[in-house]
Amino acid sequence: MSAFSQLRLDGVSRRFGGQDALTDLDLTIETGEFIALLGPSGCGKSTALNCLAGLLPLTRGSIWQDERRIDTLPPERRGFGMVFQSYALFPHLTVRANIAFGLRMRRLPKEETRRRTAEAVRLVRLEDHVDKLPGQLSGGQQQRVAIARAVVFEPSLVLMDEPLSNLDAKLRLEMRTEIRRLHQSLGLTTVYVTHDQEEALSLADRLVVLREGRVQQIGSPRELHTRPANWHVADFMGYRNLWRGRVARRDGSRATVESSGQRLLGEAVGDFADHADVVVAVRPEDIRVDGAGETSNALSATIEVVEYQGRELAAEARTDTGQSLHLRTEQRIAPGDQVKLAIDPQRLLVYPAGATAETDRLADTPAATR
Amino acid sequence: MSAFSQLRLDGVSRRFGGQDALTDLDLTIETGEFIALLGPSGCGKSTALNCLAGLLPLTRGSIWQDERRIDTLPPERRGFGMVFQSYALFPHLTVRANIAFGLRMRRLPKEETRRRTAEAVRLVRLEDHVDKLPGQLSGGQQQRVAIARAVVFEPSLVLMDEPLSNLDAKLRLEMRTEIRRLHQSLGLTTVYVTHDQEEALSLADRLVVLREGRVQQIGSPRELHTRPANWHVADFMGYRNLWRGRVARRDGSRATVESSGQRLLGEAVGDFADHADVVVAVRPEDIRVDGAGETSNALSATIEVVEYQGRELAAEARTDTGQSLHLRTEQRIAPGDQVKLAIDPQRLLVYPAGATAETDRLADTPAATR
Amino acid sequence: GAPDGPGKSTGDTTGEVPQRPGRAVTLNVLDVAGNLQLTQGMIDDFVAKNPDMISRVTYSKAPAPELAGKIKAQQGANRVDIGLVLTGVDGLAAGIEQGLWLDLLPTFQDRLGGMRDYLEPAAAMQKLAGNSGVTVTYYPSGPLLEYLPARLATPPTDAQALLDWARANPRKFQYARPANSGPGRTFLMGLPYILGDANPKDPSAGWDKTWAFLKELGQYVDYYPSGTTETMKNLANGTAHLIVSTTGWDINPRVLGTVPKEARITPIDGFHWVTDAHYAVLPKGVSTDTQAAVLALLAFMLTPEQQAKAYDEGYFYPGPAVKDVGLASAPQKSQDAIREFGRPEYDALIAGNPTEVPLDAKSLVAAFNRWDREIGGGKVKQG
Amino acid sequence: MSAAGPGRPSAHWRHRLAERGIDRQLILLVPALVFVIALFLYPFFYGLSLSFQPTDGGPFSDYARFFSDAYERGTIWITLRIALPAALLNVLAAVPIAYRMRGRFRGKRLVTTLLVVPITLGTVLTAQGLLNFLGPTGWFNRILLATHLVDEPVRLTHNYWGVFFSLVITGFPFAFLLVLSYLSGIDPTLERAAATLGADWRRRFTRITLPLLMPGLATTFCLTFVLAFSVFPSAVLVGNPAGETRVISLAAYQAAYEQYDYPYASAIAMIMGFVELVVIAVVLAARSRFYTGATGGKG
Amino acid sequence: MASITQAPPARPPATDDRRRRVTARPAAWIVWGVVIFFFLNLLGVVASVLVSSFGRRWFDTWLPDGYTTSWYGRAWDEFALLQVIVVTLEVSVLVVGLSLLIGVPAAYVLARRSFPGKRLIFLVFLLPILMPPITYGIPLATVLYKFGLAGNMSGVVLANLVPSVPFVILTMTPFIEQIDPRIESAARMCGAGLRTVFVRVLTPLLVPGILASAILVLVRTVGMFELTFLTAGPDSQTLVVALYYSMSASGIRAQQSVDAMAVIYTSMMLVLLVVALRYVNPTQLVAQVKEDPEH
Ligand SMILES: Nc1ncnc2c1ncn2[C@@H]1O[C@H](COP(=O)(O)OP(=O)(O)OP(=O)(O)O)[C@@H](O)[C@H]1O
Ligand SMILES: Nc1ncnc2c1ncn2[C@@H]1O[C@H](COP(=O)(O)OP(=O)(O)OP(=O)(O)O)[C@@H](O)[C@H]1O
Ligand SMILES: [Mg+2]
Ligand SMILES: [Mg+2]
Repeated sequence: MSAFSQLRLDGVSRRFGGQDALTDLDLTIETGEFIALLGPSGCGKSTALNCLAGLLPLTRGSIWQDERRIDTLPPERRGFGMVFQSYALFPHLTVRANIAFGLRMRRLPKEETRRRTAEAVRLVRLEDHVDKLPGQLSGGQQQRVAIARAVVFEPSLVLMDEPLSNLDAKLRLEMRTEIRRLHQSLGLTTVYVTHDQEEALSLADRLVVLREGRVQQIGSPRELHTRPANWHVADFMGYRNLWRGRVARRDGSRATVESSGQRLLGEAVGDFADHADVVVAVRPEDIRVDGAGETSNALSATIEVVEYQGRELAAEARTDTGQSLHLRTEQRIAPGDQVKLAIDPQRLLVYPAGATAETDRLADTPAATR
Repeated sequence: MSAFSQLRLDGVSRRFGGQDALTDLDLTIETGEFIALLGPSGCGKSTALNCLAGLLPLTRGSIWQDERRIDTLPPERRGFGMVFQSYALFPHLTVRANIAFGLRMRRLPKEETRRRTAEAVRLVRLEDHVDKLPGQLSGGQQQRVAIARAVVFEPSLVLMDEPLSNLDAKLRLEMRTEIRRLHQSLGLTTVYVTHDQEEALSLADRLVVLREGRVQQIGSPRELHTRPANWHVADFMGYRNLWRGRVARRDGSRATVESSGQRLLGEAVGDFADHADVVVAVRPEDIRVDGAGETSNALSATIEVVEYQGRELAAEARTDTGQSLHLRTEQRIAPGDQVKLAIDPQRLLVYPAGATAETDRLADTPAATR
Repeated sequence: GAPDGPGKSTGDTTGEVPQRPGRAVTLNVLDVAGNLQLTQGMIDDFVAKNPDMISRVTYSKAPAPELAGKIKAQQGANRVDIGLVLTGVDGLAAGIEQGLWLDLLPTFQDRLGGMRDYLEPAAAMQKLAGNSGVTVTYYPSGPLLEYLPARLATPPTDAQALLDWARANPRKFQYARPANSGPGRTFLMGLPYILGDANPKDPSAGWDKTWAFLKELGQYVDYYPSGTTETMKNLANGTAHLIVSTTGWDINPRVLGTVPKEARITPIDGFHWVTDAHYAVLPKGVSTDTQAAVLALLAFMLTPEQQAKAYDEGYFYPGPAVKDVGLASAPQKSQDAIREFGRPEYDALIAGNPTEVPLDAKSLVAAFNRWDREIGGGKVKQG
Repeated sequence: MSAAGPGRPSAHWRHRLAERGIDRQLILLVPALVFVIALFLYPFFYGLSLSFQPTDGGPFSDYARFFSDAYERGTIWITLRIALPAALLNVLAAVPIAYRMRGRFRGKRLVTTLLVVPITLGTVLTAQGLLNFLGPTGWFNRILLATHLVDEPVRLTHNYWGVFFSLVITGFPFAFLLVLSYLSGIDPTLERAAATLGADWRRRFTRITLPLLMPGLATTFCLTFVLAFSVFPSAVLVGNPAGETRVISLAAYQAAYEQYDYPYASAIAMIMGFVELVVIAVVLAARSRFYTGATGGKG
Repeated sequence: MASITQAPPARPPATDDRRRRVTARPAAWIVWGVVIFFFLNLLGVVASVLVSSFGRRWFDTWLPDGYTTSWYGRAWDEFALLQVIVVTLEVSVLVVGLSLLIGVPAAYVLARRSFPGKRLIFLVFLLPILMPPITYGIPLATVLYKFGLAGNMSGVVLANLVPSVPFVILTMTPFIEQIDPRIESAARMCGAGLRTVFVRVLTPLLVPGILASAILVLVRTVGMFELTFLTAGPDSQTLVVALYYSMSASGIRAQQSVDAMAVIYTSMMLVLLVVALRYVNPTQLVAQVKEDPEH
């Protein structure tokens, strides 16, 4: 219940019947931080969160709240709040009773329970709905009840497991702002699980990217956005263009890559030597269509599919060497257009390829074969 | 089964036990067109689609395929293909048998059935999975089977009811491109239902926006994006900043609006006179932060919440007059910053307010109170 | 197997039986013969007069075949809670064979003075009971044939005529499965006397004519209902024109309205009454207090005043097991019923025809079994 | 449960068990397990062992006795002859009716409620009612006679048909409600999808609904069969217990409570259970050949 | 879908609706015909008993000669029905209570957890429902008698528990599965211990399931003939068994009083049923598929 200055996960691991769901998670959470656990489905995000909450026993490792070991405590004695994906409201209790539940469990005086519940209700702006049952609320309202219920007893840590994934796009956007606002105003330490990179970027102070139960990268949103640690993370962070190549020359942080008969210059990320197999990653919005005058990283291509996206267009193009790529532009283009594309070498990241089996799917049409 | 040159919906209406789910839908669909039905939940999109498919009898109106009236035909004799939101794959049949089902029903020769099934499988790139049952496939693969099944018998019209809404964000993006590609390569006439404006914009040639069973606007993506017909549509199309005001002066297509003590100049859309109650709509990305030198539509505000979104930041700001607004910018701003905002009068749309009850929710904090 | 159960005894079961119970007992009466209809009034009367002996009495009924199993199980568990069993010959005999009953005679002969006044055939029935049972009600039973004059003017009166009539009127003659039916059973046991079989007491070897007769008769019988009531209903509604009956089954259903009042009976030439009686028995293992109470109760039941209640509504006509109990001493309700529905000719029939005790239990089960297989089961192939 | 054993020092045995799903919560299962062992498994095996300890002869002599006596052996056939057609009819009749009623319509609740009524009648009232109603002078025969459909009452009681009807009356509603719930477990959009693919209602039914319903039908059949197979009171009350409806439970009952031959009764009971399980096993084996996964409905 | 009826709309209705109804007619007719035939016969069966129980005497006629209620009094006295009904209720309540106490926790574990041997345990729980009652009833009664537990109320209760507990487990499992385990997790995260979760969260949510299952067990117990029959003693007969005896035990009794007793029995069951239907959907009486009102 008491606040802490640091929460330390130390080699936290969890197996399910011989299968590792989470392996050696080391993470230190400072008070007031907003941490997002990010990763594709099945990567172990929920497992990590549940281990932290105490809902799942650890297979290995330990969790420390300052100098106190807490992984042996049952969930109800850790004093953390949690928001669930499907809200998990108590359907038989009113909104008020739902929110007050945690306070009741702590046997606070009636008066205080009432006061703090009312406060939480105000915080999430549900004053008009306190006497309704959850079933009578819309998704967004339910989500707010869930948040209020988790924060009302001022937990030392709030855990959120994909709290927005059941909402529709518009509401998701609104609730996202709401959560950010709550975090800022209450100064809650938060661990937030999501598979939506945009959500993670926009909310968190620090992101933890998981893949197959292992941490891939921990860093600020900007670090993750601009410099993913490996091509898997890049894939996940919106680098839709991924293709295989071979290093022609590596020169410090610069690498020249040979890919389907083209030479591309990019930023080297990670260890690899000359002639190594690599994966090249580029964001659609980093491919420029007005590349006529460029000399390096220029590609000529034909536009194949165009999607209107408001100010911008998203397009799929095929280079003359047969490579398919995704791009975004504000220029007016149409299917069939011949265009000259260019990529800023700063924005073209080159990663070591890793195991062949994994890069196999990166054929000429990045990421679309799955 | 035969292709048509025009499909005409003429006053199509459907009631459910006294409640109008769809009222007087008039729409003409040309061969090869990709039409999106767009609208919030419960607006009658699925009802319209089901009426078209023959799965729901009409209460009023008629449907004509060129000169042939088809609303009296049962679904199996209309020859339309349909993709369902939850895929509705036959769980007891293999992928191959699912895809071949429509051909079997048409009693095509075995050889042709095999050939065309194989072709469709190739089209959706499921060659490795033809002998699996749907339960053994991932969501995206199931979605592909559903699409292949609907297009394999070359239907004269393909209907899709939120086919992507069960997929996660990344997959949704991929499948969207896939559908667009299929549409372009097969030249299928398509009616596509979605509540995701981005999806509709990026896929469709023409959008039909519904609200409470009635058509609000029919137009191209650009028309809808830049000039929604009323503020409901604007709300739905991503104009996150909506606030009430009163017309100070209307001057042709220009209108000066008084709102919380500020004067704003904007484009008038629809009929209203001086002193009328209006609603002002602005997209977050149309609010500029570097508005220091501007004279008209300049607002000074304080940044409250900031979300990182890669190249851009999304922020919530509060004007000195207390109005809260959403904006997007590439500039580096932080909570607490004092900024000068500006809105291009071309991009600020002014709509008649309509019934009071509806505008009530548009207080000072647009769209966030719900 | 399981270890022997502990069970708990309901008091001393073996010691000296006092004249009066030490304290009032609760008496559970199990009736497997339908006897309570005749004797419940007597028992209630006794309980009302002697609350210091029996504080509460419960009655339950069960089909006879279950009796032995039930008692045996309770005795095995060493907790017998049935204090008095009212049974017919079948249940009595099954219990004797398994050694379930307490020997009341001659130990308590002196407490049951009424036994000295048994009617002659009732005394013969008492002999069947050995030392275990006490005859409480008696009737000469049958076999008789019953018909409605409106549907059948002249009934057959001898065995051959019966056969001929059945042949001429297929499906119109009925009797119920003997194992489930008193009249059916009486008919079965009475036939050897009518047909002059070699040994009427030995169904396996001495009943050749009977079995042949039944088999032939069976060809004209549509089916054998599983209870007498059904045959009565069929007689009443005209499905059957001729059924098998007994004195009690003749009178009582007409009183109850199951059968029209006009129904008539006829004996078959040369028939012997196959008598029937109900017995009171005490299972081994009941407490001495209960024994004492039941003995007092039985003595009470054998007094002529109480015996007169056995006239009932003709259910077990006449009913009393002891001599010189006139209808006049019966309750008014009985008198009225029997005056209206009774038959004066019974006195002559009872006086003028020999009486026979029924088969012993073993032979009876054998007879039932053979009947089930050869006569009743035979219907399967035909049907 | 105490499979701790040596392992990596960090892996506490509790963790290792928890990993396999074993922890303190399983204690909640104990009362039920104790109960089922004490009151079902133990008596069952007691009966089984009793059946091998006949009053005379070798361990199998009671079984031999049963199978060598045509009258006894025949009870198996008699029981199957009643139970199989009754269960089959109940299930098959339930399908089209449930298929009609799976949608929502006014009065559906009334109809389903009415269908529950027979479950409450109990065997005895059903028997009594059948005797009254279908008897030679019951209303049913009266109507037939009055409309000159027959010249003589049809006999429908105290024979095979009486038992059969009583099984239909008690079994059909049960089967119907089960089939209905299985049917509503099938996602209705599957049929709609089939319709848009060109299948008429017949083929929608045979190609989509029926295959998906098959496992449910098999289960329903098993459950109705169990009910029908253990028919006992009605075989006595409306049947012909000496002849064509001398079902196997009656034989077991007579052995136990008329002949007091518990070993023999146990043997018959075991044979009865075995025959029933064989039928169920056959049906379930057939069932496993169908698709048994999720059918996407509200099931 | 096609069966939605509605007020006539303003414009002429689409011809389509009517046409399709016509084509669906023959099949519908047959089906409805069969249903109606079934119900008519059912009605006949029930009514003939009911009429007969009030009939003074009823021979070869459409209806009885006269009417009387005296058979009820007769049946009441003759079969000591008051005691029988009391026993029936006592037995049912005990069976329901015990089977819920034993069954619900087990159902919870079986619904929520996976552990080695779960399938086997499930099968063991299924067997008493799959086996004919006579098959295990005869050995069970023998064993119970051996331990002195049969021939009285405890025997009847124990024997009736054998199918009831598995039944509770089977009916409760889907109800428990329907409750999102995250709701329990949420309660624990709010600081509720295991016991509190059970009392404050699970139990209220399971009330419909518990009610449904309790009523089903009640109906089944009141109607369970074989097991009660095999284990009942003189003072522990339930109504069905008394009814059976009234039909099959020796002695002459008027058909009508048996009918009256049957009517009493059925009315009791009907009352239970009416109560049950307030809480559960008819289909739930045999299968626990939650009906979704939206589709
Ligand atoms: N109770 C369980 N039993 C067995 N395996 C499990 C269990 N829970 C999770 N797993 C497995 O552990 C891995 C991680 O699961 P987890 O739920 O943590 O993923 P996630 O990252 O939360 O995915 P999602 O985004 O789909 O929620 C998966 O491979 C999953 O199959
Ligand atoms: N079978 C039905 N019975 C009664 N009302 C219905 C039925 N189907 C739809 N409605 C009602 O008709 C209206 C339109 O429903 P429809 O399903 O077409 O909406 P939708 O636009 O597809 O919404 P969503 O995005 O949620 O799928 C809603 O108000 C809905 O409640
Ligand atoms: Mg998860
Ligand atoms: Mg919809």
